[in-house]
Amino acid sequence: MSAAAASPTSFASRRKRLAEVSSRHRSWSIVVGIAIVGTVLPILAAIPPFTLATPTNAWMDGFTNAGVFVLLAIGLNLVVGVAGLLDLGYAAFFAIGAYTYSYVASPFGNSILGIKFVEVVSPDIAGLVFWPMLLVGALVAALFGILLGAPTLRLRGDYLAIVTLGFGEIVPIVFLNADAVTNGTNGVGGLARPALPIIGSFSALNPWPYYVSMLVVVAVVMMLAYRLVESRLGRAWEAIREDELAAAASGINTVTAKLLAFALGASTAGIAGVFNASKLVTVSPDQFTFIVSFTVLAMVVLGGMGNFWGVAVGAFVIYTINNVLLKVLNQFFDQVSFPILKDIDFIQLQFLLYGLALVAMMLWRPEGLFPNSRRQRELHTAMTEPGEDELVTAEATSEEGQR
Amino acid sequence: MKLARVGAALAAAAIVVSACGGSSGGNKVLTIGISFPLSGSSLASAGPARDGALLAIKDFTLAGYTIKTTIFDHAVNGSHDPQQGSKDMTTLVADPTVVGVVGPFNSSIAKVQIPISNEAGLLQCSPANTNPDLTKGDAGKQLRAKAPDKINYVRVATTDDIQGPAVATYGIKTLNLKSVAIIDDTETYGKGIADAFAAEWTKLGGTVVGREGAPKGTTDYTAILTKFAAAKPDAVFYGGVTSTGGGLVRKQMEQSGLTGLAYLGGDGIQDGNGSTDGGYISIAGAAAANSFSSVAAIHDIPGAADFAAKYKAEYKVDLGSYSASGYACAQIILQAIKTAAAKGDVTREAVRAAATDTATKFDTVLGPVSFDAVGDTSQKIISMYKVDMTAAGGKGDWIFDYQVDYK
Amino acid sequence: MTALPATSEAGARVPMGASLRPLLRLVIPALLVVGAYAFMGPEQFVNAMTRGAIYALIALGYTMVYGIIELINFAHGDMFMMGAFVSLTFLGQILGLTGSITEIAKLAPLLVAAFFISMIVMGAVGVTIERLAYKPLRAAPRLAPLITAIGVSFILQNIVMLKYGPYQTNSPKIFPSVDIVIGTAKIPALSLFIIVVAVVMMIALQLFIGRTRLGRAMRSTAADRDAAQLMGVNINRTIAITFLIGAALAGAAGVVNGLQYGVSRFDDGFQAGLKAFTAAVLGGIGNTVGAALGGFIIGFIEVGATVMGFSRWGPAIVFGTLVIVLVFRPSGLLGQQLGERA
Amino acid sequence: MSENPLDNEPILVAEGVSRRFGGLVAVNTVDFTIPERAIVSLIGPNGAGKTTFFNVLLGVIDPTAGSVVFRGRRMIARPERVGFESLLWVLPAVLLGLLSGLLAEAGIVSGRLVALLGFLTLMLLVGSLLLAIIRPVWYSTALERIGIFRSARPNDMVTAGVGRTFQNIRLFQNMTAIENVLVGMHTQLHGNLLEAFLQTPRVKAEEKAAERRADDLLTLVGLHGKGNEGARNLPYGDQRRLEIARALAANPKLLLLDEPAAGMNPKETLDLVALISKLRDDLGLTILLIEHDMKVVMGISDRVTVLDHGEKIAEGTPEQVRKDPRVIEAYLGAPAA
Repeated sequence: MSAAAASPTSFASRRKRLAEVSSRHRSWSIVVGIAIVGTVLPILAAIPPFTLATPTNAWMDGFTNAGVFVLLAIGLNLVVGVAGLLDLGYAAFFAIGAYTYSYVASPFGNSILGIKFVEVVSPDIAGLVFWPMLLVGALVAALFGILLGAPTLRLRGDYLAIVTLGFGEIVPIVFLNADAVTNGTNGVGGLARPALPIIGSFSALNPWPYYVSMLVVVAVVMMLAYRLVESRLGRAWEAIREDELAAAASGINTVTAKLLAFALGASTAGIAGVFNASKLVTVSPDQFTFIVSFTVLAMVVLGGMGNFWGVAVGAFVIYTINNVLLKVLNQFFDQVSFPILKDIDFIQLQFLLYGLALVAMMLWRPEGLFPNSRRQRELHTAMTEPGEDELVTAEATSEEGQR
Repeated sequence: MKLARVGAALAAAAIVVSACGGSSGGNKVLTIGISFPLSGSSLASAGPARDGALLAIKDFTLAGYTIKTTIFDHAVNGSHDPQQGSKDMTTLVADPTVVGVVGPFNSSIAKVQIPISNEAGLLQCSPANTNPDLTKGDAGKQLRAKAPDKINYVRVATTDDIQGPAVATYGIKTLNLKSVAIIDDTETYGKGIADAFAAEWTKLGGTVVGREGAPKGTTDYTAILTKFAAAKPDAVFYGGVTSTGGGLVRKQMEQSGLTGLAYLGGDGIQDGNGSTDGGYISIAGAAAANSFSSVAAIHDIPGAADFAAKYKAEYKVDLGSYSASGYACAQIILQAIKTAAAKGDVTREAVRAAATDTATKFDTVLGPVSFDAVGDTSQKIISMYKVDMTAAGGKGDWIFDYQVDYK
Repeated sequence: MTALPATSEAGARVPMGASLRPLLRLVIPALLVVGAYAFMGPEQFVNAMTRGAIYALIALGYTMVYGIIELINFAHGDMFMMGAFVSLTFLGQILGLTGSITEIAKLAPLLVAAFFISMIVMGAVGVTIERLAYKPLRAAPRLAPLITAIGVSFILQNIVMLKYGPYQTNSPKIFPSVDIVIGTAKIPALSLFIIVVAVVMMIALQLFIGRTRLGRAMRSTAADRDAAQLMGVNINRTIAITFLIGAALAGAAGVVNGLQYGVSRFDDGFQAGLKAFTAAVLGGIGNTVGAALGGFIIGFIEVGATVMGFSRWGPAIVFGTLVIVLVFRPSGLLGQQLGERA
Repeated sequence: MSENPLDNEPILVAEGVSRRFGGLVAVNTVDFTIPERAIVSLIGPNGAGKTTFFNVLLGVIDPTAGSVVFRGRRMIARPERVGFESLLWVLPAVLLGLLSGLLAEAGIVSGRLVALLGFLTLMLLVGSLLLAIIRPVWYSTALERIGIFRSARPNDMVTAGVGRTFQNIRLFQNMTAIENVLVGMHTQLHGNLLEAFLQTPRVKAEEKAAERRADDLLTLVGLHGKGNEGARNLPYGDQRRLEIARALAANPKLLLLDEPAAGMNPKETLDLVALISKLRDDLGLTILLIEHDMKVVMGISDRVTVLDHGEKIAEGTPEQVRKDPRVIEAYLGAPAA
């Protein structure tokens, strides 16, 4: 780490000290960090420029939605960023988490399980099941992560990618066509909203309980993710990503480690699924298309693979571009009466702008917004000695690392 | 640092957007929200509905009030996104000036929006939802969990369980068809109407000789159609809309030995004449002859021709499949606003109450409409149309055949 | 070299297996094809072949690009879609054709021109995209170009949507709908034409890769880029040519698609691309013969699923088969050649 | 210690190991034993099959004939009846599937129960697949009892007590030196998932101890104070040493070094030879060296084995081997008599 600091400006050194402190007191720094972000966002949403765009409540709702993607990005980062397994079907686990919640928390789901629960208790009670269901959703998704991961583990690199992509397609098709147990294309509605003992069932109109719960869930998940990555297992994953043969020669059962990466990544998606389902109070197969998998992958790559704070920021940025910025461009230029731009229908240009944004961001920062320290080191070597050979080795290493 | 830059961009956007708020000239501002999937392929069907609604709102004036519209597109990366739909509805209910919403378009979006608008008591009128589960029975009640008896969601389209059987009856009784092969697009509307059609068809003594599904995005139907051809049906029923394959199926029937067979469908393929871009007749071309479809409206509405002309003058294109429904929804909301204004202050609750009053009859471009106890249209007249390839200057058009009241 | 002692168990077995294997390699596929024909009947067999031919043409480009720069080019499906639009613009909007043309003398030059124009235009688009979006990222982490590929896919879709609208656009079906009667079965001549075109292009591609200097450069670059560079191969040009050929083949697939289905839409590329990618992987990604084979296999799986009444499950069955094949052959059906690299 | 280590009990016995690639026989019926606490070397000219043999010993590739017994347990051999294993894990699921199908046809079970049976079938299939992939020791033993055999995988060999280095250094380049050693310690640490999540005192203590031990190992190989350097920034000789430290971290009984002196200058080579002797004398390790260069191994080896064209052509003390005419011929390429 010491070698990397080539130009010790005060900013760089301060940043480095911050990084050191945060890595020594990881859990506290996460709690503090999330608390700061969690306080700043509502304040921003409550002051003029932002309130005038959309009401504070809508902002809060948007932040909570973004939180779902932050969770997904953290989970996928475990698989892609840390363990180096390219997963293109991550939405499958998101779906599994959501449907898991629907079985316990909806009348239709209850009838499939053969129990009577949601219909007979009050919403304030039924909603309590949300909290344990976060865990159950995680476990069920992890189980499916193992089930779907098992046949793929002999595969290398992009073969793995296509198989995961296949599962990402198969799972929604199963939910779509297995009418008897999933209500098919109609999806499952009438899910119980989460509830807490004193405040009762959450309301669609008050975004605060969802927002605060989301902050807590993100903080806990991120804390656990960091603890995991800094453990023996996390080291094993990084070793596999760098050099699978050497990892095996160090005694790591690469198969089990990869399977665990799949399972744990999936469990995070399961949590996100439960949360999202409890917020939308409906699950249907069209919530879990390939585009979700891809969006989350873009968030991870853009944020900086391997860095959990980075991918969280990546998730937030892409969500904001895609679901907020691109949606308000029309009104924006209408209002400023900008000569030519106001006549353009930006809603029709969303794809184009989003595509351009992705290409531009990747060209501008190929290693992501906040690459983790290892990858930065990698890049640093390439930059200080920009000889042809050095570039080639950097590339070779990074290729090696991805597989 | 990047976040800061994005934040700055956001702030700039927000400042500008903000300028649209506030009241104008002492009038009370009322906002009508429009919530549709408006980008990607969804635009093909939802765009006309939006344009129809905007046309109705544009012409409307009410002394003392300024009517504004706010349009939300909940298509993300090309297809309707429930999470975005829910966020848009949250945004709409959070704005106190919003008194009614035209939308949504897809059932899966309705399922996430209705619980929110129901809790807020905000009137929603969908021009296109036909899934019975959105209003009726336990499923409907579950969506209105917070206020089950305070209906806030109405729709001008007749549900699948009426339209599907209507087409079946027409096929058996009027066209004297015996056997049918059914294909649907696996979406909520397509599968729903196909199921309802199949049930009624069998009940009326017809036989269903094939039932297949092909998800949207399918371009090759030859395998399914070749299979159908072997069963020698009298007709093919398509459950779905043109953009998910209605025209393609018809076009490929030629290649697969099903030339000239009768082709039945719901209102999903009733979308303009042979010169409408992307419409059923223009895609199927000459093969469109001998096609039949239903529309959940009376045929002979006095204002209809007038509306079509006005629409064409405004947008320079012919009516799309849901233009009239979008227009009708806006008409209903506007009329409810008028009623509320006549009674007192126009509040969200007053508009909702006015619109869902089962005694009120709304004069719309679809004919007189009123709503039953769950918010479904009581207008249960289904009109049947068939394609006449000599109409519309030889390009082909849907010609009214007959209508039945399914009350 | 040194022979194993004849007493060794392994030594006794190996020659027998070795002599049987090539025979099995011919017999098993032949049996499968005959079986499929008997099961589906001639019409569905041709349907499967036609569908497979289009997938195969797209898969070739996928696999070539992957072979040379290990990029899953998600924008490739959109090349196919744009190819269809180039052809419909040329035939329908520039020449104003609508119906079928029965005179061979008029039809043949039109077809040749449509293929030629579409392939040239798409080849140029392919090279441009490589220059702008992928080349600057050659030294970047491997997932970066994957993300730009999807970004490019969005851009291409939006461009076509702006020009042609969000709905389906008609493509003139200039090929006459003539049926060739075999027994009781009627086989459309168009289907045969498509299969022939696809097979001819595949053979031409094989010859190009196997017999020409450029083809050799492509193979050596795919095998070891640095070594190829040392041997004097112009890497940038070779990669550009790979994109050119891949995109041109996708353009050809687009023309074929227009002739066959008569309709195109801006988002057609996504599903087709996904299937083609699956085909490339099924065959062994990086292997052109494998990609073609994979394309046809997927055509057969989809049509077979429909024949058996599982049309709703089609994509699930395709991917399920892929998973099973990969479990037993982790580098695809014909993937050993590349196995050493992975 | 004073007695000849070659008289010790063998720790590893390879019998009749062959490996062929297509028509090429890379290793041909080689018998090879390593006595405990000995330093033995395997040498041979380029292409003699040393590395192939080495890879067979480590479970990287399967032999086409022969077997390797490590500490009394057969670890590596030609796979036997592996096809049956697949059958074994497909069969129960297929049977259950058929049974549920029949029961459903006959109308004995219906509705939810059918779905349940289907789900069970799937779980059974994937469960047994999972077992076959993870392959715990009890599973391999049980299979062996019914005549199904698969060689140990590289990581199984590490667990059993075999450490290795690579001919072309394969460190985790982007990790620091100490992290490399910590990865090597993987099999020695036992913190599980739950403990990692909860950061229990036990796992914290274990991590602390691991870091101390990693420091000790770095000191042992002469990298004291370089723990926080990135592996890629270390000089070449240090990288070789780091690789040895990483291998030592797993507490091996037998250490396999693949051309450890390749690319080193004479001074570095001398240091390395000293280190290797120290490992045997101080830690009691058994060491197998693979070398291309005869000079390196002569000083420290108790025994030298020479491979040429995949066959063992000589074995004995360095002195004996040095004088063996076949060895000289193999190295100098003199025409056969």
